[in-house]
Amino acid sequence: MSSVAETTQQMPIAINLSWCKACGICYALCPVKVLGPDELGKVTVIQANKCTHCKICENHCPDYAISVVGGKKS
Amino acid sequence: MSSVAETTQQMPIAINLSWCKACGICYALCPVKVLGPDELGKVTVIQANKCTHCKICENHCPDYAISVVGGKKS
Amino acid sequence: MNVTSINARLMQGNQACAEGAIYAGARFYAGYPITPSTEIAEVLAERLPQVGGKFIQMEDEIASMAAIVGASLTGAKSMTATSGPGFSLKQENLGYAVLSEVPCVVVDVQRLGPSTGGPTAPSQGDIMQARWGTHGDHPIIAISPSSVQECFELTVKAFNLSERFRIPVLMMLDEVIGHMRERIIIPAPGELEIVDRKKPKVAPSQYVPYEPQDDSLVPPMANFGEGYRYHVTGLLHDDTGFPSNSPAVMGEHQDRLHEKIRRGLHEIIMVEEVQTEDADVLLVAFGCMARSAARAVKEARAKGQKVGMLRLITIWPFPEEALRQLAEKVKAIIVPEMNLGQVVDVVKSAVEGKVPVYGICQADGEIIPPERILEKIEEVL
Amino acid sequence: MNVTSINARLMQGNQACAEGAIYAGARFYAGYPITPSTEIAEVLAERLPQVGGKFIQMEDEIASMAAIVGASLTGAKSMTATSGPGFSLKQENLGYAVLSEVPCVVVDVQRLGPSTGGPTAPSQGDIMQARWGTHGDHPIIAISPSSVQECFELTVKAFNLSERFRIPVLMMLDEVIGHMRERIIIPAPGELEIVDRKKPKVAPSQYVPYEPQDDSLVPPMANFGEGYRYHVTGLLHDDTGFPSNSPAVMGEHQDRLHEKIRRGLHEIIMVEEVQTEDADVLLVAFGCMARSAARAVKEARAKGQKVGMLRLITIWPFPEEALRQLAEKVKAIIVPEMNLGQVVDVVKSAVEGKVPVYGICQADGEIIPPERILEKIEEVL
Amino acid sequence: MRDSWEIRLGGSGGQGLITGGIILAEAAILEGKQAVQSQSYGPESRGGSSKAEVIISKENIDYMKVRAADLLLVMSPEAAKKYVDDVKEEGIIILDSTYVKDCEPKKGKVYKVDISRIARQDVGREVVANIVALGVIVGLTGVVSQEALEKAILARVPKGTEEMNKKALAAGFQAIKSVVNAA
Amino acid sequence: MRDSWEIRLGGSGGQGLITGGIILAEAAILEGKQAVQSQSYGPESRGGSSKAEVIISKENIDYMKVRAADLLLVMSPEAAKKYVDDVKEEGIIILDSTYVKDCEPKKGKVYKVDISRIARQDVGREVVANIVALGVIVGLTGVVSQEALEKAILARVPKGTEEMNKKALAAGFQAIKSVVNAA
Amino acid sequence: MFAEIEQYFRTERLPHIWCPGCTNGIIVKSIVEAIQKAGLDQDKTVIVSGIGCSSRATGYLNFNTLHTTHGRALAFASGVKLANPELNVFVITGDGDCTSIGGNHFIHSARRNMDLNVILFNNNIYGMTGGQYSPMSPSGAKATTAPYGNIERPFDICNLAIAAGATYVARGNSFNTRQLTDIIYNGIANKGFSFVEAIASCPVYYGRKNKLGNAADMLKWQRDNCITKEAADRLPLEKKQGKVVTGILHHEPAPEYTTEYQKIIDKFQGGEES
Amino acid sequence: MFAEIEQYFRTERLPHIWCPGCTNGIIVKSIVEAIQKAGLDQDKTVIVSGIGCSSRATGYLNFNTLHTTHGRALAFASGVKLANPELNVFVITGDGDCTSIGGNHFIHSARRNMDLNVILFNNNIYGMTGGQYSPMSPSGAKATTAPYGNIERPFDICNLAIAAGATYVARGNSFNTRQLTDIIYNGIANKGFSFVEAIASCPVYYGRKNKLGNAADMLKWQRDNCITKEAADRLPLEKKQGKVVTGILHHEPAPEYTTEYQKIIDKFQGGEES
Ligand SMILES: Cc1ncc(C[n+]2csc(CCOP(=O)(O)OP(=O)(O)O)c2C)c(N)n1
Ligand SMILES: Cc1ncc(C[n+]2csc(CCOP(=O)(O)OP(=O)(O)O)c2C)c(N)n1
Ligand code: SF4
Ligand code: SF4
Ligand code: SF4
Ligand code: SF4
Ligand code: SF4
Ligand code: SF4
Ligand SMILES: [Mg+2]
Ligand SMILES: [Mg+2]
Repeated sequence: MSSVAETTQQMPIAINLSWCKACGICYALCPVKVLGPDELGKVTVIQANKCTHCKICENHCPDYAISVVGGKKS
Repeated sequence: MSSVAETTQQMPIAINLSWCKACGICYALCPVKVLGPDELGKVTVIQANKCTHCKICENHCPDYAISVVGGKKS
Repeated sequence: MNVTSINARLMQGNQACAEGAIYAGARFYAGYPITPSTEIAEVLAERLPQVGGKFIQMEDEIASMAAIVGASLTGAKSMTATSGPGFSLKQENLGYAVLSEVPCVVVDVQRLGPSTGGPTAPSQGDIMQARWGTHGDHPIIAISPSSVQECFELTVKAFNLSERFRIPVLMMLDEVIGHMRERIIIPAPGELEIVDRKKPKVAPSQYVPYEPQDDSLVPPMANFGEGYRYHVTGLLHDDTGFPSNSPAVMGEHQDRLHEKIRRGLHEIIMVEEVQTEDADVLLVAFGCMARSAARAVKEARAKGQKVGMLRLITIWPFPEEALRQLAEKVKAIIVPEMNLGQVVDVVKSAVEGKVPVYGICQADGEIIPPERILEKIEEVL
Repeated sequence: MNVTSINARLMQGNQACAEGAIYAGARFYAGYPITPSTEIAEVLAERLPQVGGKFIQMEDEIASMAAIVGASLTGAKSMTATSGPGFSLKQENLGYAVLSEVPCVVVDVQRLGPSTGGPTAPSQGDIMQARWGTHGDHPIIAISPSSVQECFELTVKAFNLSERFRIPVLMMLDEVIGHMRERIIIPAPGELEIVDRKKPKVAPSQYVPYEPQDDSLVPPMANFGEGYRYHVTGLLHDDTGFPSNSPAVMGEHQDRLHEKIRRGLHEIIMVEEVQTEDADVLLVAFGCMARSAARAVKEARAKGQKVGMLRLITIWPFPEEALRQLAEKVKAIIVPEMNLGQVVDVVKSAVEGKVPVYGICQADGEIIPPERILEKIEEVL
Repeated sequence: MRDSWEIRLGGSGGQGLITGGIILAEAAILEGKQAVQSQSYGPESRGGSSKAEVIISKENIDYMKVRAADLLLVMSPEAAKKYVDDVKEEGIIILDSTYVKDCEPKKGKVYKVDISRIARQDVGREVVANIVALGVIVGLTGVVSQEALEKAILARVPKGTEEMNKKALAAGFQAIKSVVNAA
Repeated sequence: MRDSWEIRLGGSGGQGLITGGIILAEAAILEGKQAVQSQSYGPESRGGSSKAEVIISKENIDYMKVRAADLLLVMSPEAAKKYVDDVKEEGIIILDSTYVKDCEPKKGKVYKVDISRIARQDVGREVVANIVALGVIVGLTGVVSQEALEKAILARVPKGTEEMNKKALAAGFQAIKSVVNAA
Repeated sequence: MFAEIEQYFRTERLPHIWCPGCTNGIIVKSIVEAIQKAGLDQDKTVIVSGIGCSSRATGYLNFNTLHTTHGRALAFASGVKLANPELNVFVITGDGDCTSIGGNHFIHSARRNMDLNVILFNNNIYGMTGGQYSPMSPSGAKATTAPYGNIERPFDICNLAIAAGATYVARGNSFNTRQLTDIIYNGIANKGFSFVEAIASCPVYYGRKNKLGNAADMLKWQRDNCITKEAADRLPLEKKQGKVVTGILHHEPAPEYTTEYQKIIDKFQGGEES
Repeated sequence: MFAEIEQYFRTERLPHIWCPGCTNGIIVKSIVEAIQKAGLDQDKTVIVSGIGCSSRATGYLNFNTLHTTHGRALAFASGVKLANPELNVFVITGDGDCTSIGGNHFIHSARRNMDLNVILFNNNIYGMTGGQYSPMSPSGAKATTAPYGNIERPFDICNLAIAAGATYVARGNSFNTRQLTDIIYNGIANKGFSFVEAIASCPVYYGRKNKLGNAADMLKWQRDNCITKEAADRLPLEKKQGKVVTGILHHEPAPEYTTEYQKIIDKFQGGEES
């Protein structure tokens, strides 16, 4: 699995960009708009601090490109 | 269709012996034992006069070897 | 802007095949999607209702083959299309159509490999299956187009032969021909001959459904619903259509099936000869490989090598006669084919050692390029 | 009463085939009944549970073929049996077994005709289908027994070859051989060699499932459930088992499938020569026809005619070498077969015109009697 | 005894002639001989006419089909018509006269035995007509020994029917004896 | 104009290169030329890398595949890697620099155009990158006339998208002009 | 009756090949009676069958008859009907033919709701091949391939037909011929996929293997173990146990396939683009 | 999650071939989570698939994986399971693979009740071949082979599974992943044929042809149009109209095939005669 940054308290969302296919599901579903598209449409974190650890993004990313730490186990 | 005798008032049961396979259904089912087996097990009329024209024999002969006239249409 | 040929269009091989079917009078298609044949179904799903015909997507290839036979018995010219895996599944009912002499056209757009193989990769690997895929002895007609124009015209021809000889006719496309697009000129209505099955001339009570009425040995065929009630079965049968266990009857039935095709060879066999008159080396090619071979002929001739090509348009029955005549004249035969050796063995069996026969056999999903053929020509010259 | 051979029994060919399977270690059978193969299923339905094996009647032949491949992947030696129509249906999944290199044995008890044909009438009409029935290029092994004893012993051999080369092996019986009963002596346990598939010697993490470990090109095979987790697919794939679209990979995969069989020919090819040393006329026969031919040899010799027989036990790959050597010596070859011309063409292709080759081809549900062969011998001598 | 016998049994579907042929072949094997039994069927596995052939020999048997028969037994008129000519000049023909009437073979020595009637009336069930027939064949020809035949019969018939089958066999032996004696 | 062009378009699944190839071929036919278009796919009909080839000629076209290309357009790094060597010495290579970075072909004349970005940002939707690409190709080579190309595009694109496609085409013409001018 | 036989059967081919006491012949007669009652034109009627004892029926029936491959009758029939919707199409099939190898065509035909009349001859066994178990052999039944008793559970094929989308589903048997004729007749009236399971008896294989007595005994079993739906609806559960319910089990019309197709043609014929 | 992905997936083969926004990946993750929850040994678990987009899943899963022929996964799987009942066997299949060409294996597998866990990825279309209608495409839907709208009626495949004899039947979707994992997990617990229909979305073909918006829109459709069986049971009929019911729809254990077979072996092994 290619390089994925460590998650931290401030950045609970790990993203494996090489797996992301820019489908838009995660940022369309994120209830608090933590996520958004980059210029190629791939996921990018816009405002990490708002993350509620709901894991909606992780659960619905068809490409396993997102991992959210903290929150309750899904 | 090979030779089948004409039916009459006295003999309401026409039999096409060349089609009969001696299965025994007709004479087992005939409620009044009008029919019985010949020496090869094929159907034969034993007591025509008792026939009630119920057509059970005709209806259940798998080989269309019996035709009963009279009685109501089945 | 210089628009010259207003009738010319760019068309895909598969689409041309579908349009050819409609031109031939096909009004029934049953199929199951499979790459690389799917466009044929897709085109006909749209086009058939426009001409009052029927398209149905069946649950699988077996059912598709069955449905076209059923439809054909009512008089509808019928077709199905598939690729390798589906072609394997159709084999049982294909044999039914052969035995019961029901006209229909089956298209196989060949892809690579046994099993799922390489679904989008081209190949010419089903040629022997076309001949021998169903169990038991049986004749078959199989045709191989080399251009989009031929996809159209030979599909018309396939229906004609099928109706004429009461036999399923196989259109053996390959992925290259099926998917490529090129210029095509659609013939005007009436421009190409359309053949329909011969109908019985006798009254229903006199109709003996499998009794040939002439030397062709092809019995006239009544359609279901026209008052000629008869029996169609996949069992070996006599001329009345009813099954028999008699060796004489069974043997005769099998023989007639073959003999009617033998007698029709002059109508069935189609080949094209390219610069064969003075050829030392003969390329035998078909389908997309004929295009590569044509280029090789051109480039070899440019180098001064006397190379010609026999293009097999009809593949089954095999054009033995045409080949044998050329075999008398040439010094070597090269068979480039996109498989691991199929037609090359048939060529060998036909020329019976008269000239050396070489295969260029490659099954990797690539068309064999002219270069490889040219190399081989150098080798054998 | 004079009871001599206590081990001798009367047994039907189909039953001997079933018992041979059990002897070979077969512990899984999936099938669908069809005349004239049904007795194989019936015997195994009773016998397999007695040896801890599994019998299942599937919904059709397609499922049966699939099930034996699945079972074989868990390590169970597996078999199915059928006849023409069912053999046609099995073709797609047979190709799967070839491509994914899963050992198994498929019995085809040949009956007459394409389609339903003559279900109880014998024939040898599926020989070419055995070679070419599934789509795409593929190798195959097919064996033809000529006696009840051979039904047993060659079934054992079929399993051995299948395990050895990771390829489905076809037992091509014909109705005559399958249904006739004759004297058989059941070998004691251990008397016949039993071959099992080669297992990987490396740790699971090192296992490359389709990487050959030696010159045989047959990769060792792990069974599902043994800790070697790997991927099996019907797509063309590389040594890891995962699919690839690369022409190099796809081409190599196809080539290796053929090459492993080519390298094993000396283990696979079985023929019997009968009085060939000084023969002028060579009969080439197989299955029940070898019995008729054997009688013809005897009667011809009695008349002083120098006739011999090459009996094909292995039919595919075709014993070309053995045939070619004999073709150098004889003056004519006669191929009597119960079909309309199948092996005779292969013989022609193999001898490449060196000697004239004649077929006696008959497809009417009767075995070709010695008389007809004798007539032909007179004719060609 | 002769070195080799080619025997053909012809009749219709349910008459048990294939079983009859098998028993004959098994009896031969019990005696250490070679035997091949084959048959032909009607449609698929059922019905129609049926033919069983047995070749018994001291030598290896190459060709497994009966050509001109040394012995023909027929139990139906259709079979009689079909097979009666494929008999050796000096062959034996046994007709089950219960069913086969009006059959006058042009060659071979002919024996008419009321096989099916004997089975039905004397033994009690027509299903054992095939066993009666075996008694007739072996009684007439000695192609296998009577002991081997009985052993082969008992090994193959359903449990509980042994006595009936023995009775049928005896009836067959008896019947052919009477016919031969009467001739 | 030259007699014959062998053109290869390489990229990944959704980039519309096959449609691009078809349009080019159709434009050629509108002009009365011969044209063959072919392609290769990923698994079954979907995904993966994709390649379209077009041969345009005044003569009959026998072999339908592009050997060494006269013109190569690549829109993905994978395609660039795969096809960049199969170009004639004096051939033309157009790289979509939005996706193809670090590619320095060893032969041919190379043009880098930011095709996908232009489609996305200047035209508004990346789906029209293939049309932009056609504009680039035709603008550069004149393999077909601009009129024929526009006609072919308008005949094939979904109704309602004509304006966007015209805009894309114009953007392509413009882009290549700038690149050529800048060079 | 002989007159009807003369009209609807190919009498020159009788007697049929079925074994003595096989009730296939009884069921075929009911089909013919239903056709007569419905007044269908023989010339416009096609009867399609698969392979099996029961499927041999087509050879004896004086219609356009089509004896196909094993399991595929419905697929052939779909081609016939769709190509020429004017034809009345019947399908005769066995439990093996229809529910084993032909199961897929069965559920899809039910789903499509093409106007086909299907009569399944259910004798609980593969008759033609000599007595192997079928998907409709009861659990525990003996068969040549189930020497230790069948461990599979049989289909309730009527339930399956309903779940697959059949618009008319009924069950009858070869004893109650009047009912059988009626339910086939009603099926003809349903414009859509009509399915009738007809309980048949195979005394030779199924009966013998499972010690069910002779042909007449097996017919009596049908008489004694079937109850009509009407009767069953009135009975308490315990009295229904083990009984086979006959009669019309389901009738819920839906758009018929060929009719729907014709609408498309009517709308788009002559058009060039959709 | 990455850790679980590492354990259960062949990560070196990711990203998978599925299109952007295809929800197959979501469903596969639920399968893996259910397997993890059930604590199944990867070495003793076999995952079988047919041919289709969804069936490509096996290539990415770190188990014994078997990618078979189109429609036949269940038949291969039956061979695996019967030959070695110790293996846990899963089947991944598409709506075309399972219900069209594979329909017969489906109903027979349900009937036999072999211990197989089947997950059907229902995207209402043939994805792999580019968007033809399937037996589960809704009436009226557009597809490349239904340019004028689909005139067929789709299967209710859960109903069909029940009628065919499945002992565990459930439906979930790719939005409600927790529920989906749970119903797969419960299916594993059922000793017998367990069937889960997982509603998937194919934005590229089905979505585009039918104007259903982008990938996220299609997921939202699932969210808004599915109701759980529990909820549905509480709702009045009119409120359920048009909704898709999810959850465990049927659970009725019955003797399992391989277990019953073992009983025969235990009884007759070593014997010579039955
Ligand atoms: C493809 C194929 N497989 C198998 C067979 C053999 N076969 C013929 S009929 C039959 C089963 C018949 O059973 P059923 O449909 O119940 O009809 P029945 O004979 O009982 O009326 C089988 C397995 C065949 N003819 N074709
Ligand atoms: C015998 C055979 N017929 C047809 C095909 C072509 N084919 C491959 S996948 C597929 C349909 C896939 O649809 P589905 O099962 O719904 O899977 P999806 O791609 O939608 O996940 C078809 C028709 C094939 N590979 N083999
Ligand atoms: S965990 Fe929830 S809030 Fe955080 S980024 Fe994902 S979807 Fe948004
Ligand atoms: S859901 Fe996954 S693949 Fe889609 S945009 Fe987000 S991270 Fe990328
Ligand atoms: S029912 Fe018919 S066949 Fe049977 S005995 Fe009576 S007449 Fe003969
Ligand atoms: S009609 Fe009735 S009473 Fe008369 S013979 Fe027939 S069954 Fe007996
Ligand atoms: S075998 Fe059974 S089903 Fe077939 S004809 Fe005989 S009794 Fe009827
Ligand atoms: S075609 Fe559809 S089902 Fe297939 S991968 Fe793409 S989105 Fe998924
Ligand atoms: Mg049955
Ligand atoms: Mg799908």
